[in-house]
Amino acid sequence: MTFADLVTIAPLVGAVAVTAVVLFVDLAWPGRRGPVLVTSLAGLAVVGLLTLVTGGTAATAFGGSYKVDDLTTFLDILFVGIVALTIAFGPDYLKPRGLPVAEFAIVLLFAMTGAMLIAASADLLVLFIGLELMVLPGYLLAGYHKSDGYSTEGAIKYFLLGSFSSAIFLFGLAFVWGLTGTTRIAGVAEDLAALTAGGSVSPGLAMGLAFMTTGVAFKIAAVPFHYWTPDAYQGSPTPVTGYLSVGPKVGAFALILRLFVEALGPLKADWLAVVVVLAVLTMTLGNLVALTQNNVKRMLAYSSIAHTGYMLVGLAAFAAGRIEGLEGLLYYGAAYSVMNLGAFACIAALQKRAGVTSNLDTFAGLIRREPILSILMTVFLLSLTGIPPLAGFFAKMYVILAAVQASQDGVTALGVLAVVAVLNAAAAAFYYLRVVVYMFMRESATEQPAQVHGRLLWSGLIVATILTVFLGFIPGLFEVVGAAARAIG
Amino acid sequence: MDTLIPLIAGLPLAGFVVTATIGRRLGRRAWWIPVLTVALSWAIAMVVVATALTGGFAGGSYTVHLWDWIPAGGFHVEAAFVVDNLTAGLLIVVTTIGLLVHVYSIGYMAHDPAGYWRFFAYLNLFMFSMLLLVLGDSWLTVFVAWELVGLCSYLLIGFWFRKNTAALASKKAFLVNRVGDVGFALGIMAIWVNTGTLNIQESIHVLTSETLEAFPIPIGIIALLVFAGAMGKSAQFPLHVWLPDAMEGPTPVSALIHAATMVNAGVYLVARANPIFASAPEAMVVVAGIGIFTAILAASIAMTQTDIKRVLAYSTLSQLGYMFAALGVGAWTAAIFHLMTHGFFKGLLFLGSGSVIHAVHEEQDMRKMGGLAKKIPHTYWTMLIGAVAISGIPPLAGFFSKDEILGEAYKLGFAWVWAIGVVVAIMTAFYMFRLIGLTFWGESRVDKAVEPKVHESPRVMTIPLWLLAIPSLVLGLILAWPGPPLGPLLGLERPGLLAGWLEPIWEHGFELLGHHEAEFAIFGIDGVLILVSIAVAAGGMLAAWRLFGVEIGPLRGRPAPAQVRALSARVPFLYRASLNKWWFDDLNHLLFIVIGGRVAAFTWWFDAKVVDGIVNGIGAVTRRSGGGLARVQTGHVQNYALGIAVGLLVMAGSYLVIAGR
Amino acid sequence: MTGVGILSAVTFVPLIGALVVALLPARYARAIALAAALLAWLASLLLVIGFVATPQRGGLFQYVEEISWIPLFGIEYKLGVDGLSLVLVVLTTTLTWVSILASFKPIQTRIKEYMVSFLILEVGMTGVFLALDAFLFYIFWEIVLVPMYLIIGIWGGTNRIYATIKFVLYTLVGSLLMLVAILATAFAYQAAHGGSWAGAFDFEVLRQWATQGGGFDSTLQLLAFAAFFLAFAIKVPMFPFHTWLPDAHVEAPTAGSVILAGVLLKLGGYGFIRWTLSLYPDASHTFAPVIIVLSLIAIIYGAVVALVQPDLKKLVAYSSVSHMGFVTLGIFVFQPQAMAGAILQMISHGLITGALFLLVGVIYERTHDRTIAKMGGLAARTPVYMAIFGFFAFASAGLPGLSGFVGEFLTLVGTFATNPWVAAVAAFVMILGAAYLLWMFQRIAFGEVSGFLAGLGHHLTDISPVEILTLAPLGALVVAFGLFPGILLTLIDGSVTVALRDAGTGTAIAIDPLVVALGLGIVAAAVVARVATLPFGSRSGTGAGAAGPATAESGS
Amino acid sequence: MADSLDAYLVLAGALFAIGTFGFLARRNAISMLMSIELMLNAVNLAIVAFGSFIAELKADGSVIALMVMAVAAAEATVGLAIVIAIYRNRKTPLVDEYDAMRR
Amino acid sequence: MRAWIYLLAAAIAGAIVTTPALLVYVLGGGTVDDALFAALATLMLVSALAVVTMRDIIRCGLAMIVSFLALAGIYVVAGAPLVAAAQVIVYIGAISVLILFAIMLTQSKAGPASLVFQTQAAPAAIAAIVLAVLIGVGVSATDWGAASERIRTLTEPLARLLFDEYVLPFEVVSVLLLAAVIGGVFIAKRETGTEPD
Repeated sequence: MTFADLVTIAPLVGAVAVTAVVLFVDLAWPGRRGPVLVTSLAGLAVVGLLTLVTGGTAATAFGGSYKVDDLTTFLDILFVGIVALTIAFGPDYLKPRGLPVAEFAIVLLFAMTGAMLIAASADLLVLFIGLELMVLPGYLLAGYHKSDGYSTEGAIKYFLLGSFSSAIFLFGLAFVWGLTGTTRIAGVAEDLAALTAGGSVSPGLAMGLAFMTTGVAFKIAAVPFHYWTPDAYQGSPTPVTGYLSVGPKVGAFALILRLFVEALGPLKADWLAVVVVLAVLTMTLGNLVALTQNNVKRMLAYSSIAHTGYMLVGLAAFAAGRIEGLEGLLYYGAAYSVMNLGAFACIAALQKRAGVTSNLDTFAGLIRREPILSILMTVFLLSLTGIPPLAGFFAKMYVILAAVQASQDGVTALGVLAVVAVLNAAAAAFYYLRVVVYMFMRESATEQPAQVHGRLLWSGLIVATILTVFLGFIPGLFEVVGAAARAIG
Repeated sequence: MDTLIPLIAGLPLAGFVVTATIGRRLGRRAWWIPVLTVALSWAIAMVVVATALTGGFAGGSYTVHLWDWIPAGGFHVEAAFVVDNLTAGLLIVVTTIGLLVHVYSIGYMAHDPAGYWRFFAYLNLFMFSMLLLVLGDSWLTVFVAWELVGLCSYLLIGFWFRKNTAALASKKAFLVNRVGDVGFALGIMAIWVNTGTLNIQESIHVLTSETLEAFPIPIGIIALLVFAGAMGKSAQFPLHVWLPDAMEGPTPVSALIHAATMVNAGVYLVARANPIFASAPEAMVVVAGIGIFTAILAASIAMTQTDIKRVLAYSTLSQLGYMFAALGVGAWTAAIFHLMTHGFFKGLLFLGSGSVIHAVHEEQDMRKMGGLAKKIPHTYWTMLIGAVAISGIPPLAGFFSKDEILGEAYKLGFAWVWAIGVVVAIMTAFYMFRLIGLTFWGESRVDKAVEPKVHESPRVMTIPLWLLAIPSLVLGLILAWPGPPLGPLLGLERPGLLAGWLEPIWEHGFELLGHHEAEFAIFGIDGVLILVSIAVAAGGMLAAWRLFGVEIGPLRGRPAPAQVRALSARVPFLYRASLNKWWFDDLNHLLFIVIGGRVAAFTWWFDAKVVDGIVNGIGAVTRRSGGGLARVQTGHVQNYALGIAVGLLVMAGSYLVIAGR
Repeated sequence: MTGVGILSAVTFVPLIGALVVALLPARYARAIALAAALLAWLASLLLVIGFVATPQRGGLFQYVEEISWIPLFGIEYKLGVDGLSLVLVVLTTTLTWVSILASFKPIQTRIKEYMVSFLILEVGMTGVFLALDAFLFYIFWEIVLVPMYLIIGIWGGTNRIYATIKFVLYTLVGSLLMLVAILATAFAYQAAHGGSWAGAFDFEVLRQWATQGGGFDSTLQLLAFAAFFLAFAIKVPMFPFHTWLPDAHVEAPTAGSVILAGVLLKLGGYGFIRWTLSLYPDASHTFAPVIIVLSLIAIIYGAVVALVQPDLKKLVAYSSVSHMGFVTLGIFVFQPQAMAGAILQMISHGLITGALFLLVGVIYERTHDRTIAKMGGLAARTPVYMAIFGFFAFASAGLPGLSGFVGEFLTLVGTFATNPWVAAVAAFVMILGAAYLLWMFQRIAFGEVSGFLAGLGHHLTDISPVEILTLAPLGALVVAFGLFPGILLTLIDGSVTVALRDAGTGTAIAIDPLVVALGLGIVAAAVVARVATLPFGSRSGTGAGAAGPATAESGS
Repeated sequence: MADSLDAYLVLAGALFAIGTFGFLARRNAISMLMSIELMLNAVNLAIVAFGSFIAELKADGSVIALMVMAVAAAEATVGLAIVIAIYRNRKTPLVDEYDAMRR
Repeated sequence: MRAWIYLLAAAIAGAIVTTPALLVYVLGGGTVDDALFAALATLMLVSALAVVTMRDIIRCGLAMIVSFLALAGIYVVAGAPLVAAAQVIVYIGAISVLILFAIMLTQSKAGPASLVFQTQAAPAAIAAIVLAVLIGVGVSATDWGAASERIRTLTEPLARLLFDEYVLPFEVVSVLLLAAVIGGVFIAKRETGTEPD
C-alpha cells in the first residue's frame, strides 16, 4: 500500500470517512437530524469532488485490484448523486414514522461505498465483496421501518432470496476462478480468451456462466429472477424503495460491466442469446404485470423490472458488437436514476402523513391538493414513458439505436429486440398515464389538506426535475458516457 | 360585353348577398332588390342575346375570362363565361321566366312574411347558379353551377322546412341528383384525362377530331357519363323519383326550377356536348331510349294523379323525356325548341296551378276543386292556353316543337321513338285536359268553408300569367318561322328561325353524325306526320272532354265519374301501377332505406365490435395476460426461490447447449 | 449553419406564452393565451408574405435554420418551410387561436392548465411541420401527444379517460415504431458514409441520398416504410386504425376536437408526403396498392358508418375518416393533381371539420347533448346558427365553389388518370357524403321543434357574436379557397413537384389495386361471414333500421 | 480420491444441492438461513479445493475462502437481525406466512 | 432407557460415517487421507441432510455444527489448515451460535410447527437433484487443468498474500462487517419509540 494507492482510492476512503463522521455526529448529537444531514450531504459533495479530481487520470492501485477509469468516475458520480438525492428525500418520510435519519444515512453511505467499489474493481473478489457491501445495506434499508409488517416482510424476502442468489453467484465465480486460476479481471479475460480460442466452452465454464448470470440477473431484477422486486419495493419505506430501484440496480449493472463485459467479454457471443431472451422476458413481463397494479409503488416496481429489460437491450447490442449499446446502457442508467428517484420522491412526499398508502386512490385529484407535486410527478412519469424531450426518451432512444445498429450489422435478434422494446414502451404508457389520469382527471374521494414539505425534499425534487428535463440537452454528456463505455468496450 | 356578360350572373348574386345579409330587416319590402337585380339581369341578357343572335360575335361566340380558378399544373381551369347562340336561347328562357316568377312571387309569397326575404334570396341565388350553368365555358364551371342549382333546389324545395315532407323531399332531390352528378364528375375527369383540358370547346374539339383509339377512356363512356349527369338533373328514368316530390316546394319554385329552367339543364348539357354524342352513336340510342321511356312512364303516371302539381310534375318528366328522345335521335334543334316552348307553357301552367292553389286556400287535391273557371277567370284562361299548347294543337307553341320532335324521329329512322311518342302525345292531351276538367269544369267540390272565399289572385300574379301565355301562344310560330312571309309560302328555303340560330352549334356534330336534318316537305311525309300529331292531340283532348266535362264557351257537358271508374276497373293493373307511380318509391325505400340502412347498421356494428373490438381486445388480452403473469407473484418466498432455482437450471441447460455448439 | 430566426419564433412564441400563462394568475390566462396564439399566427402570416413560390424555389426549403444539437449523431435543430409545410403551419396557427377563442366560455375549470396545454400543443404541431431533422421531427411529434392527452382527459366528456388513453396508446405504438425506423434510416445512412453521422438525420441530406445518391436498400425501405406507415396511418387515421378517432372526438372538448380534426390528422398526411415518399420511394410504390385500397375502404366505410351515427360528434368524426381517405388516396396514386388535391383536402378538411366541431360545440353548450335524435326544428329556433351549420355541412359534402370540392375533385381527377375504377369507387362518396350530412341536417334543423329543445326554453339562444367570430375566419377561408384555390396551389406546387420527383410518378404502381382489393375483399368476406354467424349485436335496433338514412324517402 | 479435484467439486456440488433443497423446502426462516450457510460452505469447499489443486491459485484459494466466511458472517448478522425484526411483527418464524404482499 | 437410545443413535451414526471410510480404505485401496476424506464427506453430507430435513430446528442447528466441523476436517485433508481453523472459529464460534440464539428468540411457545416442509418439497427435491447432477456432470466433464497432487497452503505465503495482493478486499470486508453490525443492531433492537426532534 503506497501513498499513490491511497490517492487513487481517495473517493472510497472519503466515503468511508464520511460514514464514520456521520456516525460520530450522531453519537455526539443523538437524535438530531440537522447535523447528520449537513455532514452527510457535505461529505457526499466532498466525495463527489474527490471522484472528479482523481478520476481525471486512469490509474490502478493495490496491485491491480482497484482501477480508476472513465467508467469508474462516471458511475461513482452517479452513485454519489443517487445517495445524495435519497438522503434528501428521506427525512420527510422518516420523521413522521419516528425513524432516525442517522442510521438511514449511514447505511446508505455504506451501500454507496460498496457500489463505488464495484465500479472501480479490477478484481473479482473485490467485486464480490463490493457487491455484498452494496446489497447488505439494501436488506437493512428494506426493513428500515422495523415496526411495519410490510417493511420487514419485504426485507426478509429480499434478504433470503438475495443471499440465495449471492451464493449461486459465488459458486459461479468459484468455477471461473478455478478455470482461470486468477481473480484479476484482466487476467481472467486473458485466460478466457485463451481458453475459448478453440471455439469451445467447457461445461464447467458454462455452469459458471449460468450461475453468475443467474446471480446477476437476480440483482438487476431480470425476469425470471425478479420475484423479490415487487414485494421488497412495496414493503420498503418509500424513499428506500426509490433508492432500491436505482442504487442496487445501477450497481448491479456496474457489476455486469466489470464482470460480463470486461472479464467475460471474450465469451460475449455465448451470453448474447441469454441476454436477448432475458431482455425480452424482462421488458414484457414487467410491463404486462405493471398494467394490472393498483399500488403505485408496486407498479413502479414492475416498471423498474421493465426498465431493466431496456437496459439489457443495450447490453445485448454490445454483445452483438456495438459499443453504442454500452453508451446507451450507461446513459439509461443515469436517466433512469434521476427520473425514478424523482417519481418515488413524489410518492414519499405524499406519504408524509403516516398511514397514507401508495394506492392509486391516494393520487386521485392530487392536482387540486398538491399541484406542483403532481406536475413534477407527471414529468417523471412522462419521462419514464419515454416522451421526448425528457431524459427517459433519450435513454430509450440510445439503446434502441444501438440495437438497430446491431441488427443492421446482421444480428437480426437485436432488430426484434428493438421492436419488442418500443411495443413495450407503448404498453407501458398505459400504466404511467394511469397515474396521471388519477392525479388530473379523477376527483379525490376524501378531502385532505395539503402538506408542507421540507425544503430539502423540494431541492432534491428540483434537482431531479431539472436533470430529467434537460439531461438530453446537457452538452458533452454523451461524450462522457462514450468515454466511459470505451474504457471497457 | 366584358362587363355585361358577367353582370348577367353577377347581379342576381349581388342580390342574393344583399338580401341574405340585410333581408331579414326589410320584411315585406325584401322583394325589391331581388326583383330589380333580376330585371336588370334580364335587360342585359336581352342585349347580349340580341347581339349574339344577330351575329354580333365574331366566330359565333364570345368569351370573358375572369380568373384562373384551379391552376394545378397540368390541370388548369379558368373561371370564364362564354356566350354563343345556344347560350342565348337558354338565356331567353331563364331570364324571362325567372323575372316573371320573381314578380309572381311578390304576390304568391305574401302570406309568408317571415320567409319572404329568405325566399327571394334563394331565388336570386338560383338565378345566379342557373345563369352560371349556361354561361360557364369549362366543364368544371358547369359542374359547379350544376351543384349550385342542386343546392338551390334543395333549399327551395325544403323552404317550408317545418313540414317533414318538404324536408324529406328536398333531401331526396339533392341526393338523387348527386347520383347523376357522380357520373357527370367522372365524365369530366375522363374528358380531362383524354384531352388535358376542361374548356368545353377545346375539349370537344380534341375529343372528336383525333383518332378514337388514342384515348384512355372510350368516348362512348364519356358520353354516357355526361348523360348520367343530365339524367339526374333532368329527372330521367331511373333518377326521376325526386321531381314529383319536389312539388313540396312553393309553386313559383316548381314553375321556375322544376319546370322551366333547372330541369332543362340536362338537355342543355347533352346539346352542348352534341359532338361527343355524335361520335358515340350507341350512346345516342341509350339517350333516345331512356328519354322516350321516361316520357311514356311519366305520362302514364300523370293520368291518374290527383294532386294538381304532381300531374304537372309528371307532365314535366314526360316532356323532358321527349327532349331527350329528340337529342338521342339527333334532332337537336327540336330538343332545344321544345325546351324553350316547354319552359314557357309549363312555367305558365305551374304558375297557374299556384294561382289555383292560392285561390282554394292551399288545397292541391283536384278532387276538392272543380268549377273554378268562373271564379278565377284569368287563371282559367291562361291555364287553358297552356294546356292547349302542351297538347300540341296548332298554332300554339307546343305543337311546333313537339311535332318537330316526332317528325324528326320518324324521318331519322327511329320509328319506335315516333310510335311511342305518338302514344305519349295522346296521353299528354288527355291528362292535361283531365286536369283542366277536374279543376275548372263541372260542379264545385271545394270545401264548404273555403268556397265563399275563393278569389282571383292579385294583379302581380295574374300579369305574369298573361305574360307567359303570350309566348305559349306564339313562340312556336316565331321560332319555327321559316322566313320572311312564311318561307316564301312554304317553299322553305331556310330552316326555322331557331334552326338557323343553332346551325353553327350543331355543325360539327352533324358532320360526325353524317347526316343532316331531313328536308322539310309539308306536302310529303311531314304533312302526314303533322296530321297524325294533330289528330292524336285532338283525340286525347276529346277523350278527356268526354270524361271530365266540357265548359268552353257554348260547349257544355257533364263530367262522367262513373265512366272513369269503369274504365279504370277494366285495366286494374295498369291503373294501380299508374296510381302508385309504378312502385318506384317503394323500390327505392326497400333498396336504400331498408336494405341500405341494414348494411349501414351492420357496418357500424362491424366497426364497433370487430375493428374496434380487435383493438380493445388486444388491450384486454394484454392486461389479462398481465394479470395472469401476476399470479406468479404468490407472496411466498419459497415459490420465488423455486422459480429462481428452475430459472437457474434452465439457464444452466441453455448455457450447456450454447457451449456445446 | 444559420441561427435562430422567424421559424423558431413561430414555433416557440406559444411556448413563451405558455410560460407566462403558467406564471401569472388564472384570470389572465385567456387573454394571454389568445395573444400568444395570435402572435404566432401573425408570425406565420409573415412567413407567407416572404415566401418565394416560384416554380424553381417553391419546392425548396426557405427560412432554413440550422443549429448543431447532438453533434455526436449529427442531430441538428433544423427548421425550414416549403409550400406544403407553410400552408399547414398557417392552418395550425389559425385553428389554434380560433380554438382558444372558442374555449373562452366552455372551459371554466383549470383554465390555466388548459391554456398551457393548448399552447404547448401548438408548439408541437408547428414543430412537426417545420422540422427538417428526423429526430427533431419525432420529438415534436411526441410533444403533441401529451397536451392532447390532458385536454381530452381533463376537460373531456364522461368517458374521457378511456378515450384519451386509447388515443395515446394507439398513437404511441405507431410513433415508437417510427422512432425505430428513423434510427435505422439514420444508421443506414451513417453506415453508407463511412461511419460519419453528419447529416444522418437531416431530411435534405437523406432525401438527396435516397433519391439521387445510393438510396436505401430494399429491406430497410420496406421495414422503415412499414413503421412510418403505421405511425402515419394511425394519425390520419386510415382504416382499420381509425377507431380511436370517434372515441377521442366524442370525448374531447370542442376546441380539442377542432385541433384534433383540424391539425392532428394532418400530421399523418404531411408525414406521408414529406418523409415516406422522399426517403423510401421504392417501398412507397410497393405499398401503394394496399394503401389505395385501404383509402378506398376508409372513404366508403367512413361514410357508411357516419350514416347511422346517433351522436353529432361521432358523425363528424367518421366523416373525417372518409375525408382523410381522400388524402391518402391522393398521395399514393403518385400523380401531381391528386397530390395537390390531397394537400388541398387536408387544408379544407381542417377548416370545414374544425368549423363543424365548433358548431357542434355551440349547440352542446346550450343543450348539453349531442344526440341527433333529440334535436329537430333548430332551423326555426336558431336560424343563424343553422344557416352557418348548413353552409359548413354543404362545404363538407363537397359543394363546388367551396374549398372541399377543389381538393376532392383534384384528387379524383388525378386518381382517375391513374386508375379510373379507383376514382369511380371513390367518387361514390359524393352521394354517401351528401347522404349522411343532409340526413343529419334534416333531422336537427327541420321539422317541428323537438320536445327536448322546446323544454330548454330561453336557454336555447341563437349563436353568439363571439361564436360567429370564431367561425367567420373559417368560413371566409372555405369560400376563398373554393374560389381561388390558386392561392394554395401556387404555394404547394413546388412541394408537389419535388415530392413526386423523389417518389416517381404513378406508372410505377406495381400491382393493380383491384387485385389487392380482391384479396382484401376475400379476407374481409371471410371475416364478415364468420362474424355474421355470431348472434347479431344489440346495435341493429339503434341503427338506421327504424328511422332510415335515406337516399330516398317515400313521397306518398 | 482425496487427491482428485473432481471428488471435492462433486462433494461441493452435493452440499450445494442439499442447501438448495433446504432453502426451497423449509418453512422456517432460520432454517432457510442455515441452508444458505450450507450453500456458502459448499462454495468455500469448491474454492479451497481449487486452491489445493490449481497451481496458480495456491494460497489465493484460502484467502478467498476466508473472505467468503467473513461475508457469510456479515450476511448472517443482517439476516438474523431481520428475522428477529419480523418475528416481532408477525410472531412467527414461518416464511410462508409472510404473504401480505403478492400479485 | 433414554441414554440407550442416544447410544444407539450414535452407533448408527458412527457406522454411517465409518462405513464409507472403511470401504474406501479396505476395498478401494485408498490412502488414509482417502478414508478420512470419505468419512468426513459422508458425515458432512449426512449432517447437512439432517439440517434440511429434521423437524426440530434446534437439532437442525446442532447438525449444522456437525456439518461445519466435518467440513473443517475436509479442509485439513485438502491442505488448508488455516481455513479449517477459520471455519471452526467463524462458523461454529460465531455464526452457529448466532443462529442458535436466533432460534431461541424466535421459537414460539407452541413448539415446532406441524409441517416441516413447504408443499413444494417434492419439486424442490427434484430441482436440487437435477442441480446436483448438472454440477456433477459439468464438473467431471471439465478439464480444470488441475495438478495431480494437492498443494498445501502454508500460513506465511497466505499471510503475505492477504496483506499484499488482497489487502483491499481485506479492508473492505472489515467495512462490510461494520456495516452489518451497525445495521443489524439497529434493525434487531427493540423499538425505541418516536424520537423527539
